Amino acid sequence: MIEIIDVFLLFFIVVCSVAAIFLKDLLSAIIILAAFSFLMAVEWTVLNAVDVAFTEAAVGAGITSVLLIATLSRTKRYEEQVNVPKEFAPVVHKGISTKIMPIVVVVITGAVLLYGTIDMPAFEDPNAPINKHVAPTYIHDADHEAGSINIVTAILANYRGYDTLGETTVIFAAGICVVVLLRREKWPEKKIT
Amino acid sequence: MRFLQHLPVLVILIPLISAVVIPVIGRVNRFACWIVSCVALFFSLSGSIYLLNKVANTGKVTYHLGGWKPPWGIEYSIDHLNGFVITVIAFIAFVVAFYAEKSVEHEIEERKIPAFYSIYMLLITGLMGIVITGDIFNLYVFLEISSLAGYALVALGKHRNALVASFNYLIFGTIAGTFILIGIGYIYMQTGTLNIADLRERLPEFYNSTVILTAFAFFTVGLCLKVALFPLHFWLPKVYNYSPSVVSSIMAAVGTKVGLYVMLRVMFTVFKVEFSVENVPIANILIIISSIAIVVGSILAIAQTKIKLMLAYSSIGQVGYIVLGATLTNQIAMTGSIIHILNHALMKGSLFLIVGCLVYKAGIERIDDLEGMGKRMPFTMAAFTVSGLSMIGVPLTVGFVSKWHIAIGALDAGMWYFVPVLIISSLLTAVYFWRIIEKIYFYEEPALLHEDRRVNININWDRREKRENFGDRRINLERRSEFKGTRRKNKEDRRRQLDKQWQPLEQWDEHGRWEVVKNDRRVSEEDRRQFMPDRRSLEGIGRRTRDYNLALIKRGEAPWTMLAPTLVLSGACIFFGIAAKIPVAIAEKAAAMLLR
Amino acid sequence: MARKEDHIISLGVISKILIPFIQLYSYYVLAHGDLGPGGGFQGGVILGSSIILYVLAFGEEEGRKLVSQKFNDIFSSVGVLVYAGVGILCLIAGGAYLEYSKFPLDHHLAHHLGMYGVEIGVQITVSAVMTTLFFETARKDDETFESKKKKKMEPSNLKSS
Amino acid sequence: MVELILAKYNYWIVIILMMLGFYAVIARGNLIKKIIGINLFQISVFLFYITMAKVKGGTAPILWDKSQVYDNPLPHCLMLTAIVVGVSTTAVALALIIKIHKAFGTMEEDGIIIEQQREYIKGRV
Repeated sequence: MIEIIDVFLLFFIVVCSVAAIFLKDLLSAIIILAAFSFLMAVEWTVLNAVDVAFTEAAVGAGITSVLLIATLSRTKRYEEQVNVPKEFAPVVHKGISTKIMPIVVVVITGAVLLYGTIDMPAFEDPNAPINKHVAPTYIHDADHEAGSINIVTAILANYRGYDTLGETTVIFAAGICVVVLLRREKWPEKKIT
Repeated sequence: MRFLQHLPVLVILIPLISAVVIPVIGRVNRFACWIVSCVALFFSLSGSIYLLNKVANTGKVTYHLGGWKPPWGIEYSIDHLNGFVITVIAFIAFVVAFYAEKSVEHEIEERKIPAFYSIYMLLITGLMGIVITGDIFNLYVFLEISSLAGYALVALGKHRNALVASFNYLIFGTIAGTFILIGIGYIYMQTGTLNIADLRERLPEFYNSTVILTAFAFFTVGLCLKVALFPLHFWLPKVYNYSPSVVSSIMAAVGTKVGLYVMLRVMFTVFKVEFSVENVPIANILIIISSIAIVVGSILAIAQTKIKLMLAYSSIGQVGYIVLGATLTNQIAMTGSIIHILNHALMKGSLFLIVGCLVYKAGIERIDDLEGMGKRMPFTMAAFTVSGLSMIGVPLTVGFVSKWHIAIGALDAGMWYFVPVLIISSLLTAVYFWRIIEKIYFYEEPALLHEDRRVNININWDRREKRENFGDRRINLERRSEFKGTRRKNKEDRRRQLDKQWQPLEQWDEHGRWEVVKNDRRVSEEDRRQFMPDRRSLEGIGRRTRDYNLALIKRGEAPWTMLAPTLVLSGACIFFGIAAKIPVAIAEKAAAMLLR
Repeated sequence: MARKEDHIISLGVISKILIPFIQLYSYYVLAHGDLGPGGGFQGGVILGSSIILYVLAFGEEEGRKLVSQKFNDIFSSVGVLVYAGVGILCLIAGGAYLEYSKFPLDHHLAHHLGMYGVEIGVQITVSAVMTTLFFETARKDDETFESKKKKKMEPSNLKSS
Repeated sequence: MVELILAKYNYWIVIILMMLGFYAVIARGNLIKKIIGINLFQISVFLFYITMAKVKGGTAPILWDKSQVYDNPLPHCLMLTAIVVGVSTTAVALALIIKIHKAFGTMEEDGIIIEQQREYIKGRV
């Protein structure tokens, strides 16, 4: 049963991503991206990653879309066809090579990734190395060693708490980078009348 | 002592905390931001020197964050390579931060200065965090901190092309980061661990697994993109060219070096030498690619007319040296490649700082404008000469030490055909540096009021816009403090605002960079008042456009806070060239450890 | 017109009713991080989005009255400081960085407190930064490329009086 | 064959998704499309991690009783961090796009190149 839901969800996810890439109307593309994120969150819930699904629903479908739409409101809604004047034609390479090159790169990358799956442990395999080495200890000890029933939180805030400090710093960095790029008033703000 | 025991984490933590505190301090005082960042980096520097010393004396230093044992928690492990690179980063970062104050004031909008220091500290935190950690996912997190900071710093450049350069950098940086994330995923899938030491132990049994091969391929491509190895270098020149001088110097000096460090770590610590050399042909491919990079980088550098672009392309070549030395997998060559991390950081750092001095003092960005600068800025130009000679690889400079080691290593490994590559690239480097050195010392300095150098400033006071005709070129100089967007009710406030608005011109005069001239002679105080009406009287005048004749006058050195760091770095080029034993001893041990 | 205003009023009323609950929920998510899904980050995002909702309903100026720029900037720093500070407290208590068990408390309580402290730090930073991101990104432009170009073209600007 | 498909189909779809995103990043000229592509690419990588964490018959890693089989919690934790990194990158990229649009009046790569070239020809670089 789960497999069927899984396959259906994945199918919709692929459809969404194709639509998000090829739509000319950026607003629709963004909304479809939000749908993609949301379906992804559902898929992760199916795969039992509840914390991640929660975060993705809040971030991917929420904040990212809001920011993207806000950006659109300050820029343009539609993708445009650029008319290249004659004198600039040599600068803007518009040959077949520019269309084919990305496809070649993508196909090669995908082929390498697929090659990697040959020796991969099977999906849901309980004997895969990742389920044998480090993780069992977390599952076994998290509640009495780290004091949290939710193992993900235990790892996040305790075992690998330093990573989370890094994560918080990344957020802070994003905030200050956006402020430095977009804010217009003087920084030590005075009252503007 | 308890405090010293926690030094591995404090070295990272102090810059991090200062990065967080600086924006708050910046609300009170901007100068304090500079002080705080310098103090924090000085602490990091002394801490990392202490750690390096400890490593040299007693061997590996480890620190378990959260007190959890390694495969479960995150571990900081410092060995010779780590300690060496982290000291280099802290040293360069401290010197550049000391240099930053005046240069940033000149090149970045005033209100962005606290944020600049904060992001700068985040960049350093990220870079040092990457180097010191012993956990591969922690490495990814800090990689992203440093990259985010890098994107924003590049975007602070004045020209609008800086934004595009930054965006391209962001796209390729993110692709590289995601590739690395995929690599981590594949490795983790097969081994179930994220700790580097643990990975090294557990990986050998999977060396023939396609999963691991793919992971290695993705790591290599991602890191090549990060360090701008030759075919994947396209984002780099514009980034260095359009970012503020401080930023390009720190990025050129240590930004790519950290990528190279990660490359060494992945190729020789996470995987063993046998894997990277024998199981996969990647090492052989990298040898060829890097030797092409060395030559092509040098040739492209010759073709440039802007100093910064030239240095950027030469960086591409220099990255090739480090990769070449590492992939020869010979102990001597590896030593050379590790020392070159320090050496190139010193040389490129000092060169970009010199460019910053030139921009600050004389507004020079083109190679042609350097004519006769030897007389006007003797110290700066002496530093330039030293660093340039070092880039060429003249004996008694650092450049010689690393090239010598790589060449001997190539001979030792029986690959004599790489020695000509090194010699050719040295000759090419000599070509593009000699060209400049010739201009500096053997050309007449242009006459004070030579026709070409006359500048026409057209100021529309109402719109606070300054446009300058510089010969046939037009330069659009931005104002330093922004006027638009704030409306002041109060007259006094508005007057103060206007005063600020006027400051730049005054300051230019102070530094002797521009002087107002009329009919080919300097303007007397009265004439000047005629040209620049009393600022009080400006109020209520309304729209007004004025033409000025300004002459470019290149005289005198940059202020000592800029000059001293430059001289320190270029002095270090000679110091470590003569006293090469100190870094070589550490690098030899690091190389032995990598090739174990 | 009247209909449009009605619409806005109802939006305002509904969001005024909703926002306290959303904020309460964010604290619930934060506090239940160790029992169920959730934690500091998710709580922070939810808190941030409640403020975003407020701004969407009442406009930027009202939003700025609720959370000023200064407030946001300072709190995005404070969160990281709280996180790092918990770690430093651990150092003072004699453990490694972020080693909560060295707090002079019951083992379980020490871990709980440490994790709560850390998560609160995350929540503060995340909510402040998310709000900042929204404010900065969604702000109306006072000058676009086109208007700038137009301004340059206008002869009245170039004339001297 | 069926077994093989059942064992790997999830990974294959993930790879297709990743490559779709990657294609959008490198092939589309519109900057916002590039950002959408990066988001697709990264989220697919996250899905890859989550997929590998699944264990047959496992439940979500929240401990209620110890006899249960649980999914691997570590990739979940890693992905929480990675999602945050992703949204931060997106935010900075969007800020850059806004500034680029302000400075160049376009969001298309070709348009920007043309604009840059115009400026270069004017000799103002």
